[in-house]
Amino acid sequence: MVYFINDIITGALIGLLYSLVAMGFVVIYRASKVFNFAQGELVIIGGFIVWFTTMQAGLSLWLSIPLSLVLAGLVGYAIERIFLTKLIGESVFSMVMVTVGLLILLRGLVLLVFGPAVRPFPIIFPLKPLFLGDMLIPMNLLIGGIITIVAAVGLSWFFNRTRSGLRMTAVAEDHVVASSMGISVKGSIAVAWVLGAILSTIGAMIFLSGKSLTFLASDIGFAALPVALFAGLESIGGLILAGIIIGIAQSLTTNYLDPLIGGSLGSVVPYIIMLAILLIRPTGLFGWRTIERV
Amino acid sequence: MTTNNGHVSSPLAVRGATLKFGGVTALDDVSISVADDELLAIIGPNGAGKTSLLNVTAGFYRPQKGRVELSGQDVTGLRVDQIARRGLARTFQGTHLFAGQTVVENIMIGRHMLMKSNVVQAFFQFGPVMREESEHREAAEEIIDFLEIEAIRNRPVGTLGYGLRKRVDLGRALAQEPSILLMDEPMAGMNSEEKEDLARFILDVREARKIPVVLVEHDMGVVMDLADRIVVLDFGRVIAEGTPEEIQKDPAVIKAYLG
Amino acid sequence: MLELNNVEVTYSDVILALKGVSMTVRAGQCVALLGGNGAGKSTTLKAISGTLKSEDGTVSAGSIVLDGTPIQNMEASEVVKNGLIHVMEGRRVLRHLTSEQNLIVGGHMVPNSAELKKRLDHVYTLMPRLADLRNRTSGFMSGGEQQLLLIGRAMMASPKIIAIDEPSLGLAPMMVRDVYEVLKQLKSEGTTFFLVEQNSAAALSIADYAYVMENGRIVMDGPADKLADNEDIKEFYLGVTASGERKSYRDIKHYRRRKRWLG
Amino acid sequence: MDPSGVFPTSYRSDRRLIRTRWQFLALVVFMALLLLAPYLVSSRIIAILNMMMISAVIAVGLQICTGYAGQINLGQAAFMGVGAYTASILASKTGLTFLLTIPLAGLSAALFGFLFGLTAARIKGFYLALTTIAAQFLFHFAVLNLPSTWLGGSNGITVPPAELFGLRFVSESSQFYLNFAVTAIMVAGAFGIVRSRFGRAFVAVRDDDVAAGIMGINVAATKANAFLIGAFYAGVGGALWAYLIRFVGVDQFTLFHSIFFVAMIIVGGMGSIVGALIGVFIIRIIQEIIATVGPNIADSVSFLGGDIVFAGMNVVLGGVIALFMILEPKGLMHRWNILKSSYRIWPFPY
Amino acid sequence: EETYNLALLSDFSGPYADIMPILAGGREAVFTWWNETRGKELGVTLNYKNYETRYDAAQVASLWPGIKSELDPIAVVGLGGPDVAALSERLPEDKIPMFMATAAYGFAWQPDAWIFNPRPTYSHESVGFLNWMREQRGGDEPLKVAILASEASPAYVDMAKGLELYAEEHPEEIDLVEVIYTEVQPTDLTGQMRRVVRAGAEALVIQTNTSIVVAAKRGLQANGANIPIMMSSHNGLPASGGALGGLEQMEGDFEAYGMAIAADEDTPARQFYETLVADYGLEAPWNVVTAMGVSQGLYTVTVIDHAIEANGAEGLTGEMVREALFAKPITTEETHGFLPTLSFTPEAPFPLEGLKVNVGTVKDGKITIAATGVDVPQVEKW
Ligand SMILES: Nc1ncnc2c1ncn2[C@@H]1O[C@H](COP(=O)(O)OP(=O)(O)OP(=O)(O)O)[C@@H](O)[C@H]1O
Ligand SMILES: Nc1ncnc2c1ncn2[C@@H]1O[C@H](COP(=O)(O)OP(=O)(O)OP(=O)(O)O)[C@@H](O)[C@H]1O
Ligand SMILES: [Mg+2]
Ligand SMILES: [Mg+2]
Repeated sequence: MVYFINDIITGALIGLLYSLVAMGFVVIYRASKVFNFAQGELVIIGGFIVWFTTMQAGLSLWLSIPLSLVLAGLVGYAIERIFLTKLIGESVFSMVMVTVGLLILLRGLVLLVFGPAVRPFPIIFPLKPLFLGDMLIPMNLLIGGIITIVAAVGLSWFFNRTRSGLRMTAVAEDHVVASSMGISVKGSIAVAWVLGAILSTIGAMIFLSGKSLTFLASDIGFAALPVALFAGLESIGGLILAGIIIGIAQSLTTNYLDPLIGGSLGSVVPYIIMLAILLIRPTGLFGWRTIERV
Repeated sequence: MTTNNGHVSSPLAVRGATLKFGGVTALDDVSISVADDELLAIIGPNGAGKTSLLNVTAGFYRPQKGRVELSGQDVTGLRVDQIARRGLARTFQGTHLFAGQTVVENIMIGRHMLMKSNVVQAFFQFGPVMREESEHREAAEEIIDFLEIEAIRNRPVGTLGYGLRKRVDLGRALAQEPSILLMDEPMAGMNSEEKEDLARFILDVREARKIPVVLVEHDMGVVMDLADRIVVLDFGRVIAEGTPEEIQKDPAVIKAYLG
Repeated sequence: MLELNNVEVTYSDVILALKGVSMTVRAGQCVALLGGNGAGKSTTLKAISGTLKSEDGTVSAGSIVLDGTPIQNMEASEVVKNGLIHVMEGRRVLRHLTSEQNLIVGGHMVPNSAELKKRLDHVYTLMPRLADLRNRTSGFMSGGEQQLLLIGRAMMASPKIIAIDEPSLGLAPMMVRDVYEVLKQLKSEGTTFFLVEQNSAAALSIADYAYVMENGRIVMDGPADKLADNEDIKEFYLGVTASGERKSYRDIKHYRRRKRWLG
Repeated sequence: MDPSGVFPTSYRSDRRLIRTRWQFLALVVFMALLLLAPYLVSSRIIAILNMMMISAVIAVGLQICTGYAGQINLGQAAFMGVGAYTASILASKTGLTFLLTIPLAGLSAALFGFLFGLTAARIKGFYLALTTIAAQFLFHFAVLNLPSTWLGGSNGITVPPAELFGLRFVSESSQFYLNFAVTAIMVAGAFGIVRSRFGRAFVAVRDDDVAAGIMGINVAATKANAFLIGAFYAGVGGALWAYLIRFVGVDQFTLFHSIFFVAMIIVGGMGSIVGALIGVFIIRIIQEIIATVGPNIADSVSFLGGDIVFAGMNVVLGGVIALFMILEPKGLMHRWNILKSSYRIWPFPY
Repeated sequence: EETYNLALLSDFSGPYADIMPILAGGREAVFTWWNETRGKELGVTLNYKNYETRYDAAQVASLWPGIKSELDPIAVVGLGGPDVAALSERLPEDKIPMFMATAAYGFAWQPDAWIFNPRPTYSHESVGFLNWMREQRGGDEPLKVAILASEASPAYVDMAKGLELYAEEHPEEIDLVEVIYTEVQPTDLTGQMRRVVRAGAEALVIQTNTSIVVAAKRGLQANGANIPIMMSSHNGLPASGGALGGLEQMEGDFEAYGMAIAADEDTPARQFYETLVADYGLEAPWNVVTAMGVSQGLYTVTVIDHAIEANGAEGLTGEMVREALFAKPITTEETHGFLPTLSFTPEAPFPLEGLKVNVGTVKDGKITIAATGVDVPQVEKW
């Protein structure tokens, strides 16, 4: 029983990590209506920046973490400047498709800049887990979970309560209308990408702390996808709930069902849950309903 | 035409429709019926529920209460496309044209439901497909002629001005060969010359095709001149009904709408 | 305050929609732009406000000057900062936001919330209907309600000049009168208007000066009252016959030859 | 748009794809060259053409589903996989002729696609795009976890070569003719479909599904049909793939492959069959150039180290795709159409 | 003077781009060495050319006809699964054998092969290792084993399936307590590792990739457990240790495969490597990837050598090369101790008899050889 509860808790925390990565998607989506398929690549880039500042440049964590976040923000900004600014006013569809191209391009670029080797990732969070009686909770996930919740609360306040948030929402609703009201679409999308890159980098730190860094890390982008859709692409707060539910479901499947079937149902279970939810609520639990009006 | 319960059925009847959105009551026990060949105008202040009424009729919204009948048949709850196939066509407030497509293509889409070929025939382009395409294209061209939009036949609709789009919208509805036509603010955004043209088309449609028309419109000149009968809505309720002359004098209407 | 010199607009590098348009709007004036469908009125507005780009259009020649600043092909959001707001056709509300949020977005440049509150109240007093609808999701509102909201949203920015595309579109007669009252009120408060309108009678009632456009060219212009007396304007835009009576839509002759201005 | 002086005189001729004698001539020459290709060019080129034709069938299907009907589909490789597996199983277990296995492969993929298409009735836009990713993962999971006697599991399936009247399609050039025949039929069929009432219904649903419904188009069924047809093409392409490689494994049909199919139709241009073909050509040719030129460059600049060159090559591929999207987000066909219309009106700007 | 061509399939830009330069260096150095020594004697030169496959079956398939017409190779030197998938049905038609470097894949375990592996399947290798470990431990109980696999690639599934079947058929030898599937870059394995610990596993088999080794190691550390991990060549001690930040982290873990261990000790293999470095331009470091490239090169040239002996230097064909493979064992001396003596038969793409694995481990932060020539029991095809 203790183990069962422990599995639930660990699952929920892993789910929160998915939420954090998904938050990257959602922030970019909320502020620009662009669904960024290259989110997993942003995680790798974030990871490499952290690796570079710590393992290569040898900076202490206190220095390298903020520096990495700044650098990640700059990368996000650069991506927006180079690839997306020119497309403002084009259909959202083309912008989304650019992110598909970006996915291929960023992979190549990272390979070019950092080389293909497997890299040790710095230990950012204590390796020693937290013991609660018989239960043990990985520190990185625990701290990550807290960060995720704080970030979600903060961002959701920002988007729903502040005027800058409202401005970004306006941009996502209609680029042309927003700019015709004097809102800088470029600025808003840039902020979104900076935020998205920073969130991805935090995600990379939690995800990879004490582990190794390779291209495979980008898979977390696709693991986080179902969480974003489950919550609904506009809902930042909803990510928490969605992450926890999907994380728990996945953890229970991997731990109790997979051994029975001798396969890896755990890795598809998030997608199955997502499909089921979307069939019931086509825009996720908390996503905006599509408005059809004639 | 008679229904099972005996009385003469009209091409379109809405009986006691009530439609609520959360706290908003868009329609409150609204009943209308359209006679053969009649041009019925629906007027009312903004937000009165005119578009909602058309939407209920066309199957786009399902009323919480009440029924919609087409020629005596209950069509409440059917999908929009099923209702369209039973002969109801409509034009839109604002336009809902297929912007990237040319005028001809838009009108041909209107004929989709009248065409019969299947995917395999389309794949191989054999059998009746070619003949069918030509026949329907012919019909589409007739409509284009009728609406005098030959010159823009091959222009993508997205590049047309508002007025022309409205005309294409009408053409597309006519292409469905409807037995009843609903029009939502067809005159909006036109100058008087264009209104005159469109008014003429509407009259012609009635004459040539003998179909009843339901017209929602804010231009009183048009409404008073064209309508056989007028229904006035306010806050989702019918507040008056009658001939243009009666309506023009009705104090309730003057208070709520004409001012 | 706003000046167009020989402006040409091209869509998709091929379609020439404006062919050398020049006009002037003086501060505090209301200038109306009339014209048939597809004449290029909306294109003119889009050229001024910089929203052409989203439709693959550019100002390919000529200049547009707002208060001494050339604004042709300027970023739309920059044009707004120069004091011009464009109310677009097509009822483009921010659909998922409530009516009030739409207004707040309109006033996003307002420095403090007290001022924002004041402007909201101003809009609500001028257009009480919007106050009733403040918590309604704007995408679900009726066509006319959305139209009102757009006007309110433009007011929130309290711009020096409002370029407005068919404000009366889809409004009930009483509402048209109300909206024009509002516009007059704003004008009296010093706002400049550039008004594109099909409801020419209403437009000419508020305008000081008017231009008539056909086929991407200005074909006639003059003080509003002069134009209102012009025979052709009467016939095509005001819908009255030479004798001054409104003719019935039932009596339209079938294949009437159309008269066109030759630009 | 026609060159000036060409006026269709009947509705039938107005529908024609080939509108001038020159176009007809060009097409005949093109087809003849293709047919003679095995005698004209090296087998390497033939192998590239084989790969291109198979990709073309799949990309054209995707174009119908995504470009025409507007249903973003990131599961096309899975649908291709379903076709490939169907053909492989039928061919290896029942010995059915390819004349039957290829259409059956198309049909089974179509069925799988249709199931996902049904969700499109409710799920729209990005939400839909991402559920098609689920198709990808579920396919992978199913193959690996169903009993291996069904779908071969992790072992994959070996496919006997296609055979007709004792002729075995094993050489590059014989496979070329098989692929050519199927591709020609499928592409011609695609032109037929998009010009028919179905093509128009797809476009209608893409542009405005509310209005489409009111036109009497059953929106849900149309979307499902779009998936069905798109997946049918993928299935046929998958069957061709199976006969070409003659060994299918689940890792031949990944999300990354799907993404590349999407890239192909983006580069070529959404909503145009020719665009899909152009996109296939461009992306495949870049890949082949990288594979061919790469080692030579790496040799000549060996001081840089081979890996840098190859990483650079990846950047080139991604960069070309991204560039296309930035410079011409509507695809090459769009640019071509603009060129054509400005040529028509040249030198007058209107 | 005769010249024959070899086609080298490589992946410089795909998933194995990180190890490719080293692997390629290893095999190319062997060809240079052979040309200058044995080749000179026999009057034969081996030409080779690298082809970029991006580890993609489609790319291999489209390259192949070009390779054939351009090179007309007598043998192909392959890299991995996509090469096997794309060429397994072609090579018999074209009568050209392909020589791989890796362990064999279960899916390619078919008679009359044209594709050959110097090593048996991954399952053979793990079974060999586990039996050795059981003997080391002593006692009669079966060894309790857990596997960490992934469904990300069918090859990974294949590795687990073989071992599962063996354990099922030999319950007295191996007790498979846990089979865990995870992602190729797992988020966290603490919970899974606790299950492994609780089940009392004595060994953890991870033949997938380094990332999973690292995550498993962290999971074990969190549980305060130290179960030895057995890895394969492609994710072995140096790679996994590197990814963990140092070899010392892998103290007591093992790598096992049917090929020389790149240990710090002075072995014949090491000596041959030094020769290649000194005289034949090899630049790669002494590690398992280099060893893989060198051993692949060595058994390839040995087979060709045998074929020339049997048929003379002229008119050598791919078919003759394949025949030579079956005709005569490739002795461990000929491969300078890189490989055990290999006796191929037409029954399987790898030698079924006399299979051996070597075991490496980390002791005091250094890779050392724990055992050589450990016998591999007979494993049934799954
Ligand atoms: N889907 C919906 N959800 C919520 N409220 C709605 C919805 N559709 C309409 N309404 C509300 O119902 C009322 C009636 O709207 P309707 O569109 O029918 O008005 P209308 O008479 O057509 O007005 P107008 O002349 O301005 O077009 C409006 O107040 C509108 O806000
Ligand atoms: N995006 C576009 N691409 C190509 N041509 C366009 C585009 N938008 C408008 N046009 C063309 O430019 C001309 C002017 O259009 P515009 O919308 O300015 O007319 P308008 O005067 O506003 O008409 P309406 O009163 O109908 O709104 C028309 O001929 C139209 O076809
Ligand atoms: Mg309405
Ligand atoms: Mg306009």
